[in-house]
Amino acid sequence: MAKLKSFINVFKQESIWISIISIFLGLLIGAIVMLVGGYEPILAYQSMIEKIVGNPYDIGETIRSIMPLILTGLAVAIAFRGGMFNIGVEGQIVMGSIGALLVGHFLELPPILHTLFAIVVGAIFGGLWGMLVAWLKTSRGINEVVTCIMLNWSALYISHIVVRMFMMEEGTARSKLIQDSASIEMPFLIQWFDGARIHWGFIITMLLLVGYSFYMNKTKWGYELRAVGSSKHAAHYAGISVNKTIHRTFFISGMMGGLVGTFEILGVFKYLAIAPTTSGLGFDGIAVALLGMNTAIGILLAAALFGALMYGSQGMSFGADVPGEVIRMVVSIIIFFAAAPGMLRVLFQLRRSTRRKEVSARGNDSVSH
Amino acid sequence: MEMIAFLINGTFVFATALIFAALGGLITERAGVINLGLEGFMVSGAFTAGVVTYYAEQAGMAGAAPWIGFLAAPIFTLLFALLHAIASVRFKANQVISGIVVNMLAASSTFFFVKLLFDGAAETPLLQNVFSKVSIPVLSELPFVGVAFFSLYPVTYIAIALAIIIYFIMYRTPLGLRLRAVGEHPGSADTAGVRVNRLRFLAVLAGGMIASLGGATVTLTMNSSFTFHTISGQGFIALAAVIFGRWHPIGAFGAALFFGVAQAVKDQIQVIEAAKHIPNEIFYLLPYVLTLVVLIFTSKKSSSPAALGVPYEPGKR
Amino acid sequence: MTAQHDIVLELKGLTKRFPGIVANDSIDLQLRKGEILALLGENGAGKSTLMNMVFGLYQPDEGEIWINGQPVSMDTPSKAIELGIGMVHQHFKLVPPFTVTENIVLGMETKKGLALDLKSSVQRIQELSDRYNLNIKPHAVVDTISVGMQQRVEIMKILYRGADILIFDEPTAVLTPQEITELLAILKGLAAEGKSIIIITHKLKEIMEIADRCTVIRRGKVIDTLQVATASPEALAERMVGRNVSLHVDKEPATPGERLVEVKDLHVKDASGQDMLRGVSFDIRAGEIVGIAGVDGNGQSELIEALTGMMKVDSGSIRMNGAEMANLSPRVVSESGVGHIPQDRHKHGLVLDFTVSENSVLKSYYNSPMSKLGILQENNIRKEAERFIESYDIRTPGTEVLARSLSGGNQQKIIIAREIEANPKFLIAAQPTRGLDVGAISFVHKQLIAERDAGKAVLLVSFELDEILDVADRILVIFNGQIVGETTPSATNEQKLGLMMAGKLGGESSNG
Amino acid sequence: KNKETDPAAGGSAPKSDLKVGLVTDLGSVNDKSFNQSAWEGLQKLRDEKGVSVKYMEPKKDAEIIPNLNQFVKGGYDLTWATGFTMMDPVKQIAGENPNAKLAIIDAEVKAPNVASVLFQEHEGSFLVGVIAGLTTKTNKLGFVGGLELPVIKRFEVGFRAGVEAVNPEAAKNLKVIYTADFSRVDKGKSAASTIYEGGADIIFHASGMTGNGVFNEAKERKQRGENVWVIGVDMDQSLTFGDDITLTSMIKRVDNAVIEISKQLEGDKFPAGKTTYMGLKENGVDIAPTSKKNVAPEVLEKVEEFRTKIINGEITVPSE
Ligand SMILES: Nc1ncnc2c1ncn2[C@@H]1O[C@H](COP(=O)(O)OP(=O)(O)OP(=O)(O)O)[C@@H](O)[C@H]1O
Ligand SMILES: Nc1ncnc2c1ncn2[C@@H]1O[C@H](COP(=O)(O)OP(=O)(O)OP(=O)(O)O)[C@@H](O)[C@H]1O
Ligand SMILES: [Mg+2]
Ligand SMILES: [Mg+2]
Repeated sequence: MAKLKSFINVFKQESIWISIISIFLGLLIGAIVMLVGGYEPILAYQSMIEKIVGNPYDIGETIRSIMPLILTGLAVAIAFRGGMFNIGVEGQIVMGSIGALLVGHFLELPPILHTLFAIVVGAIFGGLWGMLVAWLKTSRGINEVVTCIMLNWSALYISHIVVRMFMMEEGTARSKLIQDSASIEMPFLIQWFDGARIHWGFIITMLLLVGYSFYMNKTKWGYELRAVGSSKHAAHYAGISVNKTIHRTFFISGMMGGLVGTFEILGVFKYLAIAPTTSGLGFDGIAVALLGMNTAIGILLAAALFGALMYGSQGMSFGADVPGEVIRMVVSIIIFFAAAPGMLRVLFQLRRSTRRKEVSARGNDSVSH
Repeated sequence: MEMIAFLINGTFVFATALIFAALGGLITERAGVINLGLEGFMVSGAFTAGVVTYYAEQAGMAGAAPWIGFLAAPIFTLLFALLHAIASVRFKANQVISGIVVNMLAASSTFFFVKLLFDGAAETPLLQNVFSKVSIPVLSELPFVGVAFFSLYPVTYIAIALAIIIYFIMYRTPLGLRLRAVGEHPGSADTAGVRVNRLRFLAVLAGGMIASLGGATVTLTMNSSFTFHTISGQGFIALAAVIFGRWHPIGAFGAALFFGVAQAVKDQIQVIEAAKHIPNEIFYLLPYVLTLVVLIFTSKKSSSPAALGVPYEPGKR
Repeated sequence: MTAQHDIVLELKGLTKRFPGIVANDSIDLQLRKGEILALLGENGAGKSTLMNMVFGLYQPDEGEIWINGQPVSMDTPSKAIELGIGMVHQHFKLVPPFTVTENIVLGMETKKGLALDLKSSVQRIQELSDRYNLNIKPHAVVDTISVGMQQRVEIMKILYRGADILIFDEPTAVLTPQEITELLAILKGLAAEGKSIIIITHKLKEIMEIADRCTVIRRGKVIDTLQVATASPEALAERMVGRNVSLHVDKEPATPGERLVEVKDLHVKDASGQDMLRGVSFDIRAGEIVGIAGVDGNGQSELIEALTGMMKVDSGSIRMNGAEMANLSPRVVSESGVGHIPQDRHKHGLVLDFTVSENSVLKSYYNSPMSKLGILQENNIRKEAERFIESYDIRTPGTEVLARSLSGGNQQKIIIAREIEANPKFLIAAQPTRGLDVGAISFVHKQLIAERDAGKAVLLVSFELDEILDVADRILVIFNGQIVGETTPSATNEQKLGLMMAGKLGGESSNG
Repeated sequence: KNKETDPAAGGSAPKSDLKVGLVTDLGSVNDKSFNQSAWEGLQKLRDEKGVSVKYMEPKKDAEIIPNLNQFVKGGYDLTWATGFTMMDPVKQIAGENPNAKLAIIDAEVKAPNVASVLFQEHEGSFLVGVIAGLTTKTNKLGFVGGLELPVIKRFEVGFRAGVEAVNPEAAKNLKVIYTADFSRVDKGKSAASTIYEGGADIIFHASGMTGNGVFNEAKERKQRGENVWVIGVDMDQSLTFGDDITLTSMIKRVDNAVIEISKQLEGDKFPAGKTTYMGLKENGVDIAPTSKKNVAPEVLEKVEEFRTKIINGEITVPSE
């Protein structure tokens, strides 16, 4: 009962309104930009929505593009809660895909076992790559931001080396394929969604989302993580091993990144391509985590918004010839307003005049911490 | 010997853009505001330089065109810097996310503008007038140092001068004292009569504008046009240089040079006969691994401005 | 009544609200030229808030501030500085990596051409330092100087700016007796020169010593303004809390039991490799309170951190019940029955962004009944917090509010409850009453004595000689990383202790 | 803006019911390279035949399949995919939609409803190698590649063989740098600078936009009075970078291939399941028509000689 009440209260919160208004303003400004550019905003948004939910295939693909954003969002969020900044998810994704690929390609195992093993190895590769950051931070005092940036590029070129040396597919720019026994496709859902690439990663991601919230709020490790995140000194005083917690946190964070790569290999591509840059999903994860205020539900919603808009932007360019950049502009404007709620409050107060001054003034203070 | 002189020259060429961007990042961060938007400021600068120089060429400015483009970059970038300043200083938004917004918005909007301005094209028209290396009379004739130091792009000299100027401002002027105080302990600065948020606001603007010169440099010395990929990751490398250089102007300058040398070495080694059998990727890895190795052997405790990332609110407990 | 022109600062109906609380409720107050006015009130009464409004850090919701007969709008500290107001804040406002000079000139720099001209500033600082006997080293980095010197730097900042109205918010809370004496002398001198001073302090003795008048604030309202010359400390305390408080610590003589803690030849180096403890030896029996007296920076923090496992011990031994404790982790130390009320409650004692309940279990969260199989048992945790709130009279809106939002006194009570309720064999209390009002202080002292009477060993580290003399059964004096003497409250007094702390007088060693 | 994809907008254009779509490689239809060339082919088709044409530009690998599906499920008669990255997606979509027709450039997809087009880049590269070998004054040459991939390797190998055939010493002094990127102009410039500094006077690049940097470096050196050249790739790059630095270009007639194969849709001659090789013989690769501006007539004669030999099969140009 109390739970239900608190759930309803969430929707009474100002932050929900802030988000709704931000989305509205983002789309509005996007429309204005389109008008100025000589495009048709209504047609564009129509095509976008059609692309997002128009048919089972597109719904499925929208879901598929949301999944990695949830995971990278979680990866960034868990580090943030521990007082660290993981801008190395990009690299952890790459390492995860290397791990999954090696297992998926070289090992011969019975189907389910093969899949599970590949997932575990992919996650561990990502996790260890993340833990390297933590180790350099705790043992050598190197700021994780630098380490992450360097390790992102390093991971990319390591993937080139691995693919080229051990499993280059003749005449192509990619590795050989994983074996079918390692695939995580969900044939029944794929059929349901008319061929969209839905895979078991979907289920795992959802579980992780719940697991994140549980871990963070209900477990002693989560307690330690948050303690270290808010005050290293107090955590030390309390007998929490700060370094161990940092390592553990970065390991889990890196595992989330590793899983993104793993799922892309086992469920979407089946191979690893030699690419000149990393995917960018890790950077999008920063925006997702912060927009979602590092909470599970927030990350889910932010990733859904983000992923759906991005996927829908392809429909916009097909149906209304609007360049996809417009949607990225819309997304960044949404984040901008959502991240600086004070700005909306200023606009808000102007419009609502003095009628509810007292209420908004209180709201003003309650979020100032 | 000649090769080393050439390597030094190449180092400066590569490092120039990073020096500008790192100095911009440094000013912002010393004032206590995280600047993850360096990439976006560089994009904006690269874009502006490309577009403005092109139109200046069309207007018949010829050799003056790149200078006009170069100077226009910070002016246009003020828009994005304002965004970062308003969100993170005025409205206390999370500084990381505010920087990410700058990156996203700068990238998407400039590409969109390019498409609008140039009829759907993916890049600005190729510029006919860009910076070319200037050989300083007499000095550039000297053996070794002539090639190494006195035959560089004009903007390289500007970058070096800027590093020195910023060092002077930071450590020898009242403004610098206040700037550092605001980043270390804003509460003290405030009670000493320094307008903390105003100074931070200005620092974000100045930082963005200076960083944009880095982007303009890429367009006007390397690319001769602006496209999707003109800036892809240099802003983050510049951020790394700020941290690597311990938030000190000369340190950041040195770190930028270090990245420059690592890049320049990478090409040089590839053409050596003996290196034929080493996979190229090893060379690509070089700059990043080298940086980590150097950090491992030089690292001491963190020296970030103490209040970095913390919005200043006088009433907050 | 004084003549109108004599009033340099007047507050008329100042009101300040924070979410859920009226911190200042229509406050009227007058400050006369050349006087020292004391502000007295419980923790959270609203003293700092009021002064922060005068200094332009907070904006009043209602009311006016008048300076020299003119209403002013005090919107920023720079405005206040311009109007001749200077303030020394409860928490120092110094930039740690800057030098003393840089800190002083910040915001009022002199230039030579474009460049900063520190040389002429150093000269001026030196002059002022000599004139007011502040004994400041202009080139020292603030990070490395003692708290007392930092306090004097704060005063210098005000003088350097030529302020006429000086506000001191609990300036003596962190000073040693000697430093306090020096500071009070300086304040008197300043008042004699015609500067007008407001001082906030919880120490009635100081008010009696230097203030002309004392304004008492209770729950955001002015209760009374008394002429100090005709008032007694008891009267002040009574006005402050609204009931009688005893200013004395009542305790029975100790009945020490067996030897519980033995420290032998302890050596500790700090992070920079400097020797901080140089062969410290002592022991504590069950059922006694041992006080450590000493000037800040003589090794107290290192001693505590070594005893609690927070810092590495270089050599020597720490035994509890005969078992070696040196270089064990803080977790193991606390599990062996060592409780620790830390010196810095904000830095160590609490996770400020955790709730009251989360802070209540900061040292027990990982064990049954607070967690089972790695999962936190929220009900048990909340119940524990409720128990603490109940039995320690912690004033909080609930168990799920952030510790940050509580007043300092109540934050301290959470820590004390947590550490005492863990039922330690050995309790270390470091500066347990720093910044607390008289009511809260007496509460804490009672708790410590109750622990002693329950047969625990208690180590009390304090810079307050009063506290040491009132509460401890035995006193050790620490100086320069060594125990330089031992005595008992009855065998010594403040003067003697003060000399020992300065390393000038050996104590009578009863058990060397 | 390429908004007028509907032939009806053109007014008097001929009318056809055919709809042809194009999914570009990661990049853009304005890349001054083969995506653009393919799109130009389709536009020509629209103007000539009144076919409806449309393109999509995926921004991420994961978007390729949905974009292909947009056309395939949208009932397009033919869907083009340009670039080797499209190989697996095309294969998958072709399998899932046996009734749809697809065509791919730069990769071979063995499926009954896919037409594959492979260009014999090594043959064209051989010819520019001949030009370079005969034109160099320093007997030192350079090659700048993007990512070290089989397609790009074909350019390098063919080029080397061409140089070898006419100037073995220069072939020995061929410096090769791979920049690991097709879009970073600055890396191209730095690579070119290193090679020119080592004494080479002609660089052939196969590195997409990264190659712009090679041109920029050459231009800068030319202005300083150095006599350096660049050999362009894919399209006639002298049109973009000027013929004062562009010696010649190895062009790939993607547009021709697109037009030819698309036309075969009519009358059911579409080469589904077949691979079309576009070499010298098929006019798929060639040197730029503007080459005579900078290349000496006797060199061009030599080029023609080799062209005939390659077409006759007297010479087989290696490709790896
Ligand atoms: N230049 C930067 N850009 C972005 N984020 C940064 C930057 N510098 C630091 N941070 C973030 O701020 C946090 C604090 O950085 P810092 O290096 O001071 O940590 P620390 O020294 O380990 O912490 P502490 O000072 O509490 O011991 C980092 O964890 C990182 O997330
Ligand atoms: N910035 C703030 N936000 C919210 N509440 C505040 C703030 N500052 C003070 N308060 C509240 O206002 C009340 C008065 O606080 P203030 O700091 O003025 O007390 P004080 O009399 O100085 O106490 P102490 O003796 O502990 O210093 C307290 O209840 C405190 O919690
Ligand atoms: Mg730090
Ligand atoms: Mg106070």
